[in-house]
Amino acid sequence: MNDLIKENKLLDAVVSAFKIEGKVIRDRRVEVLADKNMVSSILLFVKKQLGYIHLAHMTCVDWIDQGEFELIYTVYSPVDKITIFVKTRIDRENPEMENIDTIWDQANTYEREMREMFGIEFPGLVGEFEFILEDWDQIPPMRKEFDTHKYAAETFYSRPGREDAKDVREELNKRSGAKVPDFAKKYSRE
Amino acid sequence: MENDKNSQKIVDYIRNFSRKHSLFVLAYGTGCGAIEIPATMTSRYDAERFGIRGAATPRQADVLLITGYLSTKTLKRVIRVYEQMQEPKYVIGFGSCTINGGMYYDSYNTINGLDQYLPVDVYINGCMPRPEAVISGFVKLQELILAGKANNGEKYRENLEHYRTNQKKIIKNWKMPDYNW
Amino acid sequence: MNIFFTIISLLFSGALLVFLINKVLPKISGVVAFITIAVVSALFFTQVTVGESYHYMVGEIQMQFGVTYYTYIFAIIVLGLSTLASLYSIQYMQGKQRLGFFYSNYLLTVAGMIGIIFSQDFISFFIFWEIMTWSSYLLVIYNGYNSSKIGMKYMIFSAIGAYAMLAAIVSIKANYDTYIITEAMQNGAFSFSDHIYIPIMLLIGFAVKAALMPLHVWAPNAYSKSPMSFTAIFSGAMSKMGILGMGLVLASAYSYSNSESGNAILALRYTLGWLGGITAVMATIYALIQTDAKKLLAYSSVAQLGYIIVGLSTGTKLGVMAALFLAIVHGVFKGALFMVVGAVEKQAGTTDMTKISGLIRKMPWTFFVALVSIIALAGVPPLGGFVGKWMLYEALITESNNYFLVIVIFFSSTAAFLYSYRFLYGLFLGQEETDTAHVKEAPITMLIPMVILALILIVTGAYPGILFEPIAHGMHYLGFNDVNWDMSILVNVWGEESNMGYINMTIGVVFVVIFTFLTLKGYKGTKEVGTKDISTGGEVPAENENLSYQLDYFKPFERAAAPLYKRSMNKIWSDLGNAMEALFDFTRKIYTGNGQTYAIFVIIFLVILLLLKDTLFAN
Amino acid sequence: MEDLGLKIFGAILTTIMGFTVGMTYGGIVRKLTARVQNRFGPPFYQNFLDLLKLQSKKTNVAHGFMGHMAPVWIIIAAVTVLMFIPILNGNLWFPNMSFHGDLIFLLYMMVFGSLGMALGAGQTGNPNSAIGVTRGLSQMVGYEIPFVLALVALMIQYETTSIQELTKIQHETGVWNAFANPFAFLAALFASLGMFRYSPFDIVGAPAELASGPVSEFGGKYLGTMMSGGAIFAFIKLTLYVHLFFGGAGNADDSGILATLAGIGILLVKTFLLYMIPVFYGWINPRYRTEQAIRYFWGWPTALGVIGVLWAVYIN
Repeated sequence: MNDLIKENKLLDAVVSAFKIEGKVIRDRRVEVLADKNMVSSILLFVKKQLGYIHLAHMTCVDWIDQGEFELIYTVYSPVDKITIFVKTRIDRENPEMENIDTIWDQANTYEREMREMFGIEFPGLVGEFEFILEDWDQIPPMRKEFDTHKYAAETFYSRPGREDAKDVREELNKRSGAKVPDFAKKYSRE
Repeated sequence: MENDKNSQKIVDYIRNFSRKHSLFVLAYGTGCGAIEIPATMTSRYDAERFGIRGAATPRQADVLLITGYLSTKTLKRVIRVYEQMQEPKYVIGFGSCTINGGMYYDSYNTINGLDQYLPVDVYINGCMPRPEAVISGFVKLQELILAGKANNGEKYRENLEHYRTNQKKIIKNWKMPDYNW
Repeated sequence: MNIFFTIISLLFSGALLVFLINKVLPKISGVVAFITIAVVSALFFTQVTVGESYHYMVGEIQMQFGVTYYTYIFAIIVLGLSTLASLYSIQYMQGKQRLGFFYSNYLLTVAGMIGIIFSQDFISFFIFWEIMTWSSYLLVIYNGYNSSKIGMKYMIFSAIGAYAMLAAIVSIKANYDTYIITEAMQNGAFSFSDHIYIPIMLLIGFAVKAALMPLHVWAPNAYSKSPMSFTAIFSGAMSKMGILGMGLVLASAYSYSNSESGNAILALRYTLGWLGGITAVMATIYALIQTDAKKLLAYSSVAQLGYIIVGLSTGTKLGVMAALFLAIVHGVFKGALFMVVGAVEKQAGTTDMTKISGLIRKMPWTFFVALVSIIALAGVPPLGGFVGKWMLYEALITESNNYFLVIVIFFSSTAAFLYSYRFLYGLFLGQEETDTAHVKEAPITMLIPMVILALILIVTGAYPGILFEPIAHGMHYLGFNDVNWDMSILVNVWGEESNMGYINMTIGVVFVVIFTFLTLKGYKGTKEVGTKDISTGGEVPAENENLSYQLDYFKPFERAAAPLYKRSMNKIWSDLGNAMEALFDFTRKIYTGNGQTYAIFVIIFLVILLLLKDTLFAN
Repeated sequence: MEDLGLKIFGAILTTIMGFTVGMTYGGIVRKLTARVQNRFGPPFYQNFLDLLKLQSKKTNVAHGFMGHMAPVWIIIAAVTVLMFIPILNGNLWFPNMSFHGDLIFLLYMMVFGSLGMALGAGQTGNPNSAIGVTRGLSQMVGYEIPFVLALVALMIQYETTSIQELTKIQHETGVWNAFANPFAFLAALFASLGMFRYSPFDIVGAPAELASGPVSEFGGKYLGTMMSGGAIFAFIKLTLYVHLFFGGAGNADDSGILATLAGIGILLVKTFLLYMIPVFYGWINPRYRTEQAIRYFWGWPTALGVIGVLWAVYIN
């Protein structure tokens, strides 16, 4: 159908401006992989030059194997209806990312959440520390090395009767006699 | 008249009868269960015919209705609200989250089992319990009240240390004012 | 040396004495002032026989001193209130500067008021009036520079009134050849038949002190900026001097009201009544948007004076009776309220209701006084305020046919509940702030006068007859005969009784019964908690978190009554003042400072004279 | 002396009757509201159960002296006003301490209760209470205007300020004031909408936004006492209206049992019909903001009241 003209134009603009690689995922979805120092300038560029004025979302993925956090800034343009993902990797040991709530105010909320949930430091971030969690003394709970199952088991009183907690999907398939699909096996608890 | 057993019995029966038939519910709408309460009050299920009506503040309320999961952060507020209620006061745990954590049983931030922290009179299980279930739970509570078995307010006051230890186990820095009790 | 001169000279010498004593030991100046006033009141209430009068000839001006039953009413207000206020003032003014200045002017003001009450001829009346005005002006600007502008406003309006009064007095002498007030009244100086301007001008002079629209703009600031121990008599007693004069003029005017000048007097009645009603309404709605307790009370006293003037304007028996009753009761409760505010100011440091709240546990006695006085102010039974309001309504509905004035008065007295509650809530109720934790109860010498006033209110509510006795005599002097009253029974024009004793008895009985019932039954289960233990949706309010609701208190009412807040008298007067300044600026321009110009002026003048000599200097 | 005994007995009888009738009417209104909303609804004696439960609470919390006294003030005002309201005119079993000018007295005495209520609510320190109180007072300033206009119209028309006089006049002329001065009656009717605080004028105790406003800190016996005071006040207002506009009830000459019962029956019928007016109006109306309510009352109701006064002055 449409041959992704606008998407490619956007990709070329960003890539040629910053000498970074990126790709068009599908129509109306473009992603660029940037270095952590470039991110703010890229965001400013797409906001001011290309009219991508809406920071739709901002999240973090914990790549524990590579020892990295991946931060994803989701920016949207109401004019040409394209969402661009600006992705960057930061070190997992002492995670620190520059604070962009000067560009978008709503980034402040996301950054405070990440600071609490992943322990990523945003220098110059305003707002008191306790945002969602109250008096939390463990490692940040969204990090993958934090075993929430164990923590819940030893912190909260767990009522007896859940020892045989099974995978619902497996149980259903057993009863219905259908074989478990492979993707399901991958997710099962055993 | 205190020594006279029969008259005391009669007085107690009258009191319990009135308590049974007039329950002011403070629905603490935590989690997804809160949406079932309006349905329960509306004209299809009409909880008011049992004398159940909403109360605006804990001072006026008899029943504390915990609808759904309780995060540790919310638990602190719920405890304060419960302690502001006047005796006799009842707690209804609503939905499987309050019973055993439900689908959040392994969450780092959601309690499993409300009765460790507050004395629960009646549990309504299900995820979510439908309004019929809610009404049946209230009817069960009313039976307990009429039988004079629903006196968990005193239990809470007597075993306050037990509950406090449980509460302080998960509410790390206990900044609750002491004028509640 | 008769009793009147003794009293007056006692006060003057006391003023001088205080001023001198303050130089050596300022501590006791307040005590001296209090003793002086106490001695004076003791002398007055024991030695003075009502009705006697002394004549003096100064040159060929005849002066006359004495006390009539009518002025005796006001003597009660002035002396009683100023005695208590001066007792209160000892502690209140402690540690303030220029005590000699303060107390000597204080005594001078009292002397002026007493002199006005004594003097039965216009000359001494005017002299004492001016003494009162000037000394009170000096007290208004006591607080220094920030209140000098306010004092200037007060001075200007007082001057307007004084000039009007002086002109009236001179023309009375010119037309009726007397200075004695009673003679002037008998000769019909106020009869509105000829020289209508005489009573009008006198009324203007009195209306300034009585803070009647549109001459009221000085009052709110002057009341709120002067020291509270003086404002107690400033608003409680001195404003009643205007009422005194108005009563004299109007009463003798109404005695002519079925003569050929009846229409003019009817017009005057309606004008005065509506002016009083509008004063009441405007002052009330301005009082309920104030955030400073002093300002609120100041506006409310303007409103109360509006009621009193309405009562006078009816010109009927019950109406004048209501006016005089309200005058006394207003003196009592407004004095008490200003004392309360003063106590709060002294203890808590401010009277800004947005800054302090929840003083009830700190100052329970002050709260009790405030509560009683507020109930009297709002006119809620069973206190004295209701009796006055009841008589006022009876008079307006049954005696004078001024029906829509009833609505105006009722509107303002219903809106009075708003600022009454605002006052109590703002100062005493609400959250207990952490920054008022140090506040203590007021010292005893400040409490005693307040509590006495509160008790007076309670007693007069139960037995208004106590006050009806002097009022009835005074009204007999004014020409209203057979005012029938009983110790606790009010009688309206149809001779129908309403028994205040029953009401209070009922309330008392029910109160006792219910209170015992509530406190005994299940009282064991009741526990008292602090104001931080409130249902805030489970949140724990921090210690220094301000949860009290003080700003934009009656915003919905403001929005609803927005048109009433549009225009204020202040602005009109200031515009007038600016216009006058511009005019004078222009006239100043003819003095160019150049001799030639003046020469030209002279020549032009001569030329004009020459041209017009036939027309000017004919015959 | 048995006269005084009879008086006291009658006073107690009056209080009990006012309390019972007020509570029952409240329950009936709840039932009817439920039926209108196609619900089954609570029994008509639900309010009594609520009151019994509230009074049998084991613990109560008061915020200081005024908070403790607020229900007392309300009860005092209610009972005192009830003493001055003629329940059945001229009936020996329901004596009342009527005096001439008691209409003005009632106007102010009714405020006495709400003033005490306001003071109690103020001392709790709950901001919601203070907001509710300010709304209530502002709304009161709103509806008092047409109400007083109507009353003044009656007072002028019959040149009396006594309720009994007004009722007697209606009996003699045989014409109810509702028809003798229809404009005043309409104004008073509009005022009654705000007086009973049903929707759309129930912003004072809006449960959702204000946490039930002034009473938000009162529970247990305090709330119960306030409930009973409110019930008595409802009965008072209804009886006052009936006596002012609907010719009262009861036969002034006959105080026999049958006549008394008949009078009570008539009174109940009239009051109930009158009570239904604000209730019906509330069923079909959403909630007004405070300034909207005040404007509402200062609009047509006040105009009607003015017309009523003019009617009283010039037509009669």
